[in-house]
Amino acid sequence: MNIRLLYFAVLRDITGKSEVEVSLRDGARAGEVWQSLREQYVQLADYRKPPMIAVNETYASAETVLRDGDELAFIPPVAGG
Amino acid sequence: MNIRLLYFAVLRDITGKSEVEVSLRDGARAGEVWQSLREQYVQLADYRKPPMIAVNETYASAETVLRDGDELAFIPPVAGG
Amino acid sequence: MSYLTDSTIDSADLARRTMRPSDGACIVFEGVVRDHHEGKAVQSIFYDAYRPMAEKEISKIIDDVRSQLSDVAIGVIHRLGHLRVGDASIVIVCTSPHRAEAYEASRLLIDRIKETVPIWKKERGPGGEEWVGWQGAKC
Amino acid sequence: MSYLTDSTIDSADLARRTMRPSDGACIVFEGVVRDHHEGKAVQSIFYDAYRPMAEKEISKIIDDVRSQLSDVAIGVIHRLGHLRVGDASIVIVCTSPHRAEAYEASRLLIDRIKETVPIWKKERGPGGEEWVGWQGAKC
Repeated sequence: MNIRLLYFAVLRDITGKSEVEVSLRDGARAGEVWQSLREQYVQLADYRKPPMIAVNETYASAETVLRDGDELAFIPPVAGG
Repeated sequence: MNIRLLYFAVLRDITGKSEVEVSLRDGARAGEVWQSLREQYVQLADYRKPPMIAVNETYASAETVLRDGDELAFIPPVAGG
Repeated sequence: MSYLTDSTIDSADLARRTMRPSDGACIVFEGVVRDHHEGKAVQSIFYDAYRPMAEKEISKIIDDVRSQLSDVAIGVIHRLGHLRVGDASIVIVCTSPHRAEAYEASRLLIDRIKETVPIWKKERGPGGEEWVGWQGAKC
Repeated sequence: MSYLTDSTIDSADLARRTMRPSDGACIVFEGVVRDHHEGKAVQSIFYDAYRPMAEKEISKIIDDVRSQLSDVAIGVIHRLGHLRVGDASIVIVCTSPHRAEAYEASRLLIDRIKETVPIWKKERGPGGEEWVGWQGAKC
Protein backbone atom coordinates (compact mmCIF):
# COMPACT_ATOMS: atom_id res chain seq x y z
CA MET A 1 0.00 0.00 0.00
CA ASN A 2 1.03 3.60 -0.48
CA ILE A 3 0.66 6.64 1.74
CA ARG A 4 1.51 10.31 1.32
CA LEU A 5 4.04 11.59 3.85
CA LEU A 6 4.07 15.37 4.36
CA TYR A 7 7.06 17.28 5.71
CA PHE A 8 6.75 20.61 7.52
CA ALA A 9 9.07 23.04 9.22
CA VAL A 10 12.32 21.45 10.47
CA LEU A 11 11.45 18.17 8.76
CA ARG A 12 11.12 19.86 5.40
CA ASP A 13 14.47 21.56 5.96
CA ILE A 14 16.12 18.24 6.90
CA THR A 15 14.64 16.18 4.06
CA GLY A 16 14.60 18.95 1.47
CA LYS A 17 11.10 17.81 0.49
CA SER A 18 7.51 18.83 1.15
CA GLU A 19 5.85 15.53 0.36
CA VAL A 20 6.78 11.99 -0.64
CA GLU A 21 4.89 8.87 -1.60
CA VAL A 22 5.86 5.94 0.66
CA SER A 23 5.22 2.23 0.02
CA LEU A 24 4.50 0.26 3.18
CA ARG A 25 3.64 -3.32 4.07
CA ASP A 26 -0.03 -3.81 4.95
CA GLY A 27 -0.67 -3.19 8.64
CA ALA A 28 2.27 -0.80 9.05
CA ARG A 29 1.97 1.63 11.95
CA ALA A 30 2.70 5.38 11.90
CA GLY A 31 5.59 5.01 14.38
CA GLU A 32 7.41 2.62 12.05
CA VAL A 33 7.57 5.29 9.36
CA TRP A 34 9.37 7.55 11.83
CA GLN A 35 11.93 4.84 12.55
CA SER A 36 12.65 4.38 8.88
CA LEU A 37 13.09 8.15 8.50
CA ARG A 38 15.65 8.06 11.31
CA GLU A 39 17.65 5.52 9.30
CA GLN A 40 17.64 7.81 6.28
CA TYR A 41 18.43 11.14 8.01
CA VAL A 42 21.26 11.38 10.51
CA GLN A 43 19.82 14.67 11.86
CA LEU A 44 17.00 12.60 13.37
CA ALA A 45 19.32 10.23 15.26
CA ASP A 46 18.72 12.00 18.57
CA TYR A 47 14.94 11.82 18.19
CA ARG A 48 14.11 8.25 19.14
CA LYS A 49 10.40 8.81 19.58
CA PRO A 50 8.34 10.41 16.87
CA PRO A 51 7.06 13.94 17.48
CA MET A 52 3.28 14.26 17.45
CA ILE A 53 1.65 12.49 14.53
CA ALA A 54 -1.26 13.43 12.29
CA VAL A 55 -3.11 10.98 10.06
CA ASN A 56 -5.51 12.58 7.58
CA GLU A 57 -5.24 15.95 9.33
CA THR A 58 -6.13 14.59 12.78
CA TYR A 59 -3.80 13.86 15.70
CA ALA A 60 -3.11 10.13 16.03
CA SER A 61 -0.83 7.83 18.04
CA ALA A 62 2.34 6.08 16.90
CA GLU A 63 0.37 2.84 17.10
CA THR A 64 -2.14 3.90 14.47
CA VAL A 65 -2.38 1.35 11.67
CA LEU A 66 -2.10 3.09 8.32
CA ARG A 67 -4.31 2.44 5.33
CA ASP A 68 -3.73 2.84 1.64
CA GLY A 69 -4.05 6.49 0.62
CA ASP A 70 -3.58 7.91 4.12
CA GLU A 71 -1.93 11.29 4.55
CA LEU A 72 0.69 11.09 7.30
CA ALA A 73 2.55 14.00 8.89
CA PHE A 74 4.99 14.15 11.78
CA ILE A 75 4.34 17.27 13.81
CA PRO A 76 7.47 18.76 15.40
CA PRO A 77 6.90 20.83 18.57
CA VAL A 78 4.34 23.45 17.61
CA ALA A 79 5.10 27.13 18.15
CA GLY A 80 2.09 29.04 16.88
CA GLY A 81 0.62 32.13 18.49
CA MET B 1 -14.77 80.53 55.87
CA ASN B 2 -15.75 79.74 52.30
CA ILE B 3 -15.39 76.61 50.23
CA ARG B 4 -16.17 75.75 46.61
CA LEU B 5 -18.72 72.98 46.22
CA LEU B 6 -18.72 71.20 42.85
CA TYR B 7 -21.72 69.30 41.45
CA PHE B 8 -21.38 66.45 38.96
CA ALA B 9 -23.71 64.05 37.21
CA VAL B 10 -26.99 63.49 39.05
CA LEU B 11 -26.17 66.20 41.58
CA ARG B 12 -25.71 68.76 38.82
CA ASP B 13 -29.05 67.71 37.34
CA ILE B 14 -30.76 68.01 40.74
CA THR B 15 -29.24 71.35 41.73
CA GLY B 16 -29.09 72.82 38.25
CA LYS B 17 -25.59 74.11 39.06
CA SER B 18 -21.99 73.06 38.43
CA GLU B 19 -20.38 74.90 41.28
CA VAL B 20 -21.35 77.09 44.24
CA GLU B 21 -19.49 79.04 46.88
CA VAL B 22 -20.57 77.96 50.40
CA SER B 23 -19.98 79.83 53.67
CA LEU B 24 -19.36 77.55 56.64
CA ARG B 25 -18.56 77.93 60.33
CA ASP B 26 -14.92 77.20 61.18
CA GLY B 27 -14.39 73.51 61.88
CA ALA B 28 -17.29 72.36 59.67
CA ARG B 29 -17.03 68.78 58.38
CA ALA B 30 -17.70 67.54 54.85
CA GLY B 31 -20.63 65.40 55.99
CA GLU B 32 -22.46 68.44 57.38
CA VAL B 33 -22.50 70.05 53.95
CA TRP B 34 -24.33 66.97 52.66
CA GLN B 35 -26.97 67.29 55.37
CA SER B 36 -27.59 70.91 54.51
CA LEU B 37 -27.95 69.98 50.84
CA ARG B 38 -30.59 67.42 51.84
CA GLU B 39 -32.57 70.20 53.47
CA GLN B 40 -32.46 72.24 50.26
CA TYR B 41 -33.22 69.48 47.72
CA VAL B 42 -36.11 67.10 48.28
CA GLN B 43 -34.66 64.68 45.72
CA LEU B 44 -31.90 63.90 48.24
CA ALA B 45 -34.30 63.02 51.06
CA ASP B 46 -33.76 59.28 50.59
CA TYR B 47 -29.97 59.62 50.70
CA ARG B 48 -29.23 59.97 54.40
CA LYS B 49 -25.52 59.28 54.14
CA PRO B 50 -23.37 61.24 51.73
CA PRO B 51 -22.04 59.44 48.66
CA MET B 52 -18.27 59.29 48.44
CA ILE B 53 -16.59 62.62 49.12
CA ALA B 54 -13.60 64.33 47.54
CA VAL B 55 -11.74 67.24 49.10
CA ASN B 56 -9.28 68.96 46.81
CA GLU B 57 -9.52 66.15 44.24
CA THR B 58 -8.75 63.36 46.72
CA TYR B 59 -11.17 60.93 48.38
CA ALA B 60 -11.90 61.94 51.97
CA SER B 61 -14.27 60.87 54.75
CA ALA B 62 -17.45 62.60 55.92
CA GLU B 63 -15.54 63.50 59.11
CA THR B 64 -12.94 65.56 57.25
CA VAL B 65 -12.69 69.07 58.70
CA LEU B 66 -12.84 71.60 55.87
CA ARG B 67 -10.59 74.60 55.53
CA ASP B 68 -11.06 77.94 53.86
CA GLY B 69 -10.64 77.65 50.09
CA ASP B 70 -11.18 73.87 49.95
CA GLU B 71 -12.78 72.33 46.88
CA LEU B 72 -15.47 69.86 47.95
CA ALA B 73 -17.32 67.39 45.73
CA PHE B 74 -19.83 64.68 46.52
CA ILE B 75 -19.19 61.67 44.33
CA PRO B 76 -22.33 59.70 43.39
CA PRO B 77 -21.81 56.00 42.55
CA VAL B 78 -19.17 55.96 39.83
CA ALA B 79 -19.88 54.19 36.54
CA GLY B 80 -16.80 54.66 34.40
CA GLY B 81 -15.32 52.07 32.10
CA MET C 1 -0.60 63.50 29.26
CA SER C 2 -4.38 63.17 29.47
CA TYR C 3 -6.37 59.98 29.99
CA LEU C 4 -9.65 61.62 28.96
CA THR C 5 -10.97 62.57 25.55
CA ASP C 6 -14.15 64.00 24.06
CA SER C 7 -13.81 62.26 20.72
CA THR C 8 -13.57 58.78 19.21
CA ILE C 9 -10.73 56.72 20.70
CA ASP C 10 -8.13 55.49 18.23
CA SER C 11 -7.20 52.20 19.86
CA ALA C 12 -4.72 51.18 17.15
CA ASP C 13 -2.81 54.40 17.71
CA LEU C 14 -2.79 53.89 21.48
CA ALA C 15 -1.49 50.34 20.99
CA ARG C 16 1.29 51.57 18.69
CA ARG C 17 2.35 54.25 21.17
CA THR C 18 2.33 51.80 24.09
CA MET C 19 4.18 48.87 22.47
CA ARG C 20 7.95 48.38 22.86
CA PRO C 21 10.19 46.17 20.68
CA SER C 22 10.63 43.76 23.60
CA ASP C 23 6.87 43.15 23.88
CA GLY C 24 5.41 39.90 22.59
CA ALA C 25 1.84 40.40 23.77
CA CYS C 26 -0.57 43.28 23.35
CA ILE C 27 -3.99 43.14 25.01
CA VAL C 28 -6.50 45.78 24.05
CA PHE C 29 -9.62 46.03 26.20
CA GLU C 30 -12.47 48.11 24.80
CA GLY C 31 -15.51 48.91 26.86
CA VAL C 32 -18.32 49.49 24.41
CA VAL C 33 -21.81 50.98 24.77
CA ARG C 34 -24.20 48.07 24.44
CA ASP C 35 -27.84 48.10 23.47
CA HIS C 36 -29.16 47.01 26.87
CA HIS C 37 -28.35 47.24 30.59
CA GLU C 38 -30.05 45.27 33.36
CA GLY C 39 -32.89 44.28 31.08
CA LYS C 40 -33.55 47.77 29.68
CA ALA C 41 -32.89 48.94 26.14
CA VAL C 42 -30.16 51.59 25.82
CA GLN C 43 -29.98 54.04 22.92
CA SER C 44 -27.16 56.31 24.03
CA ILE C 45 -25.04 57.25 27.03
CA PHE C 46 -23.73 60.53 28.38
CA TYR C 47 -20.46 60.26 30.32
CA ASP C 48 -19.62 62.97 32.83
CA ALA C 49 -16.44 63.25 34.92
CA TYR C 50 -14.71 65.25 37.61
CA ARG C 51 -11.94 65.71 35.10
CA PRO C 52 -8.84 66.74 37.08
CA MET C 53 -9.60 64.17 39.79
CA ALA C 54 -10.35 61.45 37.23
CA GLU C 55 -6.98 62.11 35.59
CA LYS C 56 -5.23 61.79 38.95
CA GLU C 57 -7.12 58.62 39.93
CA ILE C 58 -6.36 56.90 36.63
CA SER C 59 -2.72 57.91 36.97
CA LYS C 60 -2.58 56.45 40.51
CA ILE C 61 -4.17 53.17 39.36
CA ILE C 62 -1.66 52.86 36.52
CA ASP C 63 1.23 53.51 38.93
CA ASP C 64 -0.11 50.88 41.33
CA VAL C 65 -0.51 48.25 38.62
CA ARG C 66 2.92 49.03 37.22
CA SER C 67 4.46 48.60 40.66
CA GLN C 68 2.90 45.11 40.87
CA LEU C 69 3.60 44.12 37.25
CA SER C 70 6.77 45.94 36.30
CA ASP C 71 7.15 44.37 32.84
CA VAL C 72 3.91 45.84 31.54
CA ALA C 73 3.52 49.03 29.50
CA ILE C 74 0.09 50.64 29.90
CA GLY C 75 -2.07 53.02 27.88
CA VAL C 76 -5.53 54.20 28.99
CA ILE C 77 -8.05 56.53 27.36
CA HIS C 78 -11.59 57.15 28.63
CA ARG C 79 -14.07 58.98 26.45
CA LEU C 80 -16.61 61.49 27.83
CA GLY C 81 -19.73 63.12 26.43
CA HIS C 82 -22.45 61.58 24.28
CA LEU C 83 -21.83 58.03 23.01
CA ARG C 84 -23.99 55.75 20.91
CA VAL C 85 -24.36 51.95 20.91
CA GLY C 86 -21.13 50.45 19.57
CA ASP C 87 -18.92 53.39 20.57
CA ALA C 88 -15.93 52.60 22.80
CA SER C 89 -16.10 54.40 26.13
CA ILE C 90 -12.70 53.17 27.34
CA VAL C 91 -9.65 51.59 25.77
CA ILE C 92 -6.95 49.97 27.90
CA VAL C 93 -3.76 48.72 26.23
CA CYS C 94 -1.36 46.46 28.12
CA THR C 95 1.78 45.16 26.47
CA SER C 96 4.50 42.94 27.91
CA PRO C 97 7.21 40.51 26.81
CA HIS C 98 4.99 37.58 27.93
CA ARG C 99 1.22 37.50 27.84
CA ALA C 100 0.33 36.48 31.41
CA GLU C 101 1.37 39.85 32.88
CA ALA C 102 -0.46 41.81 30.21
CA TYR C 103 -3.73 39.91 30.83
CA GLU C 104 -3.39 40.38 34.58
CA ALA C 105 -2.68 44.11 34.25
CA SER C 106 -5.61 44.57 31.87
CA ARG C 107 -8.11 43.03 34.28
CA LEU C 108 -6.73 44.88 37.30
CA LEU C 109 -6.92 48.18 35.46
CA ILE C 110 -10.50 47.90 34.26
CA ASP C 111 -11.70 46.55 37.64
CA ARG C 112 -10.08 49.41 39.53
CA ILE C 113 -11.03 52.12 37.06
CA LYS C 114 -14.67 51.08 37.33
CA GLU C 115 -14.43 51.14 41.11
CA THR C 116 -12.87 54.48 41.96
CA VAL C 117 -12.51 56.91 39.07
CA PRO C 118 -15.05 59.76 39.31
CA ILE C 119 -16.83 59.17 36.02
CA TRP C 120 -20.58 58.78 35.69
CA LYS C 121 -22.98 57.68 33.02
CA LYS C 122 -26.52 58.65 32.21
CA GLU C 123 -28.28 56.06 30.10
CA ARG C 124 -30.97 57.08 27.65
CA GLY C 125 -33.52 54.52 26.47
CA PRO C 126 -37.14 54.41 25.32
CA GLY C 127 -38.24 54.83 28.97
CA GLY C 128 -36.23 57.98 29.62
CA GLU C 129 -32.87 58.87 31.17
CA GLU C 130 -31.19 57.59 34.31
CA TRP C 131 -27.85 58.07 36.07
CA VAL C 132 -26.52 54.55 36.54
CA GLY C 133 -26.23 53.51 40.19
CA TRP C 134 -28.10 56.44 41.72
CA GLN C 135 -31.43 54.69 42.41
CA GLY C 136 -29.63 51.83 44.12
CA ALA C 137 -27.62 54.19 46.35
CA LYS C 138 -30.51 55.20 48.62
CA CYS C 139 -29.67 54.81 52.28
CA MET D 1 -13.82 31.08 6.40
CA SER D 2 -10.07 30.92 6.89
CA TYR D 3 -8.15 31.48 10.11
CA LEU D 4 -4.82 31.83 8.30
CA THR D 5 -3.40 34.68 6.27
CA ASP D 6 -0.17 35.52 4.49
CA SER D 7 -0.45 39.27 4.97
CA THR D 8 -0.72 41.91 7.69
CA ILE D 9 -3.63 41.26 10.06
CA ASP D 10 -6.20 44.03 10.29
CA SER D 11 -7.22 43.66 13.91
CA ALA D 12 -9.65 46.61 13.87
CA ASP D 13 -11.51 45.00 10.99
CA LEU D 14 -11.63 41.63 12.79
CA ALA D 15 -12.97 43.35 15.91
CA ARG D 16 -15.67 45.14 13.90
CA ARG D 17 -16.74 41.91 12.22
CA THR D 18 -16.85 40.01 15.54
CA MET D 19 -18.71 42.56 17.67
CA ARG D 20 -22.49 42.44 18.18
CA PRO D 21 -24.71 45.29 19.44
CA SER D 22 -25.27 43.40 22.70
CA ASP D 23 -21.52 43.29 23.47
CA GLY D 24 -20.09 45.59 26.10
CA ALA D 25 -16.54 44.25 26.12
CA CYS D 26 -14.08 43.61 23.33
CA ILE D 27 -10.70 42.04 24.13
CA VAL D 28 -8.13 41.97 21.37
CA PHE D 29 -5.05 39.82 21.97
CA GLU D 30 -2.15 40.37 19.59
CA GLY D 31 0.87 38.11 19.64
CA VAL D 32 3.75 40.17 18.30
CA VAL D 33 7.25 39.26 17.12
CA ARG D 34 9.60 40.53 19.80
CA ASP D 35 13.27 41.37 19.53
CA HIS D 36 14.48 38.53 21.76
CA HIS D 37 13.59 34.98 22.81
CA GLU D 38 15.18 33.05 25.65
CA GLY D 39 18.07 35.50 25.86
CA LYS D 40 18.80 35.57 22.15
CA ALA D 41 18.26 38.48 19.78
CA VAL D 42 15.59 37.92 17.13
CA GLN D 43 15.52 39.80 13.81
CA SER D 44 12.71 38.02 12.00
CA ILE D 45 10.54 34.92 12.12
CA PHE D 46 9.25 32.53 9.49
CA TYR D 47 5.94 30.87 10.32
CA ASP D 48 5.08 27.58 8.64
CA ALA D 49 1.86 25.57 9.00
CA TYR D 50 0.12 22.38 8.02
CA ARG D 51 -2.60 24.62 6.63
CA PRO D 52 -5.73 22.46 6.30
CA MET D 53 -5.08 20.80 9.66
CA ALA D 54 -4.31 24.13 11.35
CA GLU D 55 -7.64 25.49 10.07
CA LYS D 56 -9.47 22.48 11.50
CA GLU D 57 -7.67 22.63 14.85
CA ILE D 58 -8.38 26.33 15.30
CA SER D 59 -12.00 25.72 14.39
CA LYS D 60 -12.23 22.91 16.98
CA ILE D 61 -10.70 25.10 19.69
CA ILE D 62 -13.14 27.91 18.93
CA ASP D 63 -16.07 25.47 19.08
CA ASP D 64 -14.84 24.11 22.42
CA VAL D 65 -14.42 27.55 23.96
CA ARG D 66 -17.80 28.64 22.66
CA SER D 67 -19.43 25.61 24.22
CA GLN D 68 -17.93 26.60 27.60
CA LEU D 69 -18.58 30.33 27.25
CA SER D 70 -21.68 30.66 25.14
CA ASP D 71 -22.00 34.45 25.41
CA VAL D 72 -18.71 35.11 23.66
CA ALA D 73 -18.21 35.91 19.97
CA ILE D 74 -14.77 34.92 18.69
CA GLY D 75 -12.52 35.96 15.82
CA VAL D 76 -9.07 34.45 15.17
CA ILE D 77 -6.47 35.13 12.49
CA HIS D 78 -2.95 33.67 12.44
CA ARG D 79 -0.39 35.04 10.02
CA LEU D 80 2.15 32.83 8.21
CA GLY D 81 5.35 33.51 6.27
CA HIS D 82 8.09 36.03 7.05
CA LEU D 83 7.44 38.46 9.90
CA ARG D 84 9.60 41.17 11.37
CA VAL D 85 9.90 42.50 14.92
CA GLY D 86 6.69 44.33 15.80
CA ASP D 87 4.51 42.40 13.33
CA ALA D 88 1.44 40.65 14.78
CA SER D 89 1.55 36.88 14.25
CA ILE D 90 -1.88 36.24 15.73
CA VAL D 91 -4.92 38.30 16.59
CA ILE D 92 -7.70 36.91 18.79
CA VAL D 93 -10.85 38.96 19.31
CA CYS D 94 -13.35 38.01 22.03
CA THR D 95 -16.46 40.06 22.61
CA SER D 96 -19.26 39.53 25.11
CA PRO D 97 -21.99 41.44 26.94
CA HIS D 98 -19.85 41.38 30.13
CA ARG D 99 -16.07 41.44 30.26
CA ALA D 100 -15.30 38.41 32.48
CA GLU D 101 -16.30 35.89 29.80
CA ALA D 102 -14.37 37.68 27.08
CA TYR D 103 -11.16 37.71 29.16
CA GLU D 104 -11.56 34.04 30.00
CA ALA D 105 -12.21 33.07 26.38
CA SER D 106 -9.22 35.09 25.20
CA ARG D 107 -6.81 33.31 27.55
CA LEU D 108 -8.24 29.87 26.81
CA LEU D 109 -7.94 30.45 23.08
CA ILE D 110 -4.34 31.61 23.02
CA ASP D 111 -3.24 28.89 25.47
CA ARG D 112 -4.86 26.15 23.42
CA ILE D 113 -3.81 27.50 20.04
CA LYS D 114 -0.19 27.56 21.20
CA GLU D 115 -0.51 24.00 22.45
CA THR D 116 -2.01 22.07 19.59
CA VAL D 117 -2.29 23.94 16.29
CA PRO D 118 0.30 22.68 13.76
CA ILE D 119 2.14 25.95 13.22
CA TRP D 120 5.90 26.34 13.56
CA LYS D 121 8.35 29.18 13.74
CA LYS D 122 11.92 29.55 12.65
CA GLU D 123 13.68 32.41 14.37
CA ARG D 124 16.45 34.31 12.64
CA GLY D 125 18.98 36.24 14.71
CA PRO D 126 22.63 37.31 14.48
CA GLY D 127 23.63 33.73 15.38
CA GLY D 128 21.66 32.05 12.58
CA GLU D 129 18.30 30.34 12.22
CA GLU D 130 16.51 27.87 14.47
CA TRP D 131 13.14 26.10 14.55
CA VAL D 132 11.74 26.90 17.98
CA GLY D 133 11.35 23.85 20.21
CA TRP D 134 13.23 21.38 18.02
CA GLN D 135 16.51 21.27 19.97
CA GLY D 136 14.63 20.69 23.21
CA ALA D 137 12.61 17.83 21.73
CA LYS D 138 15.46 15.30 21.64
CA CYS D 139 14.48 12.02 23.25
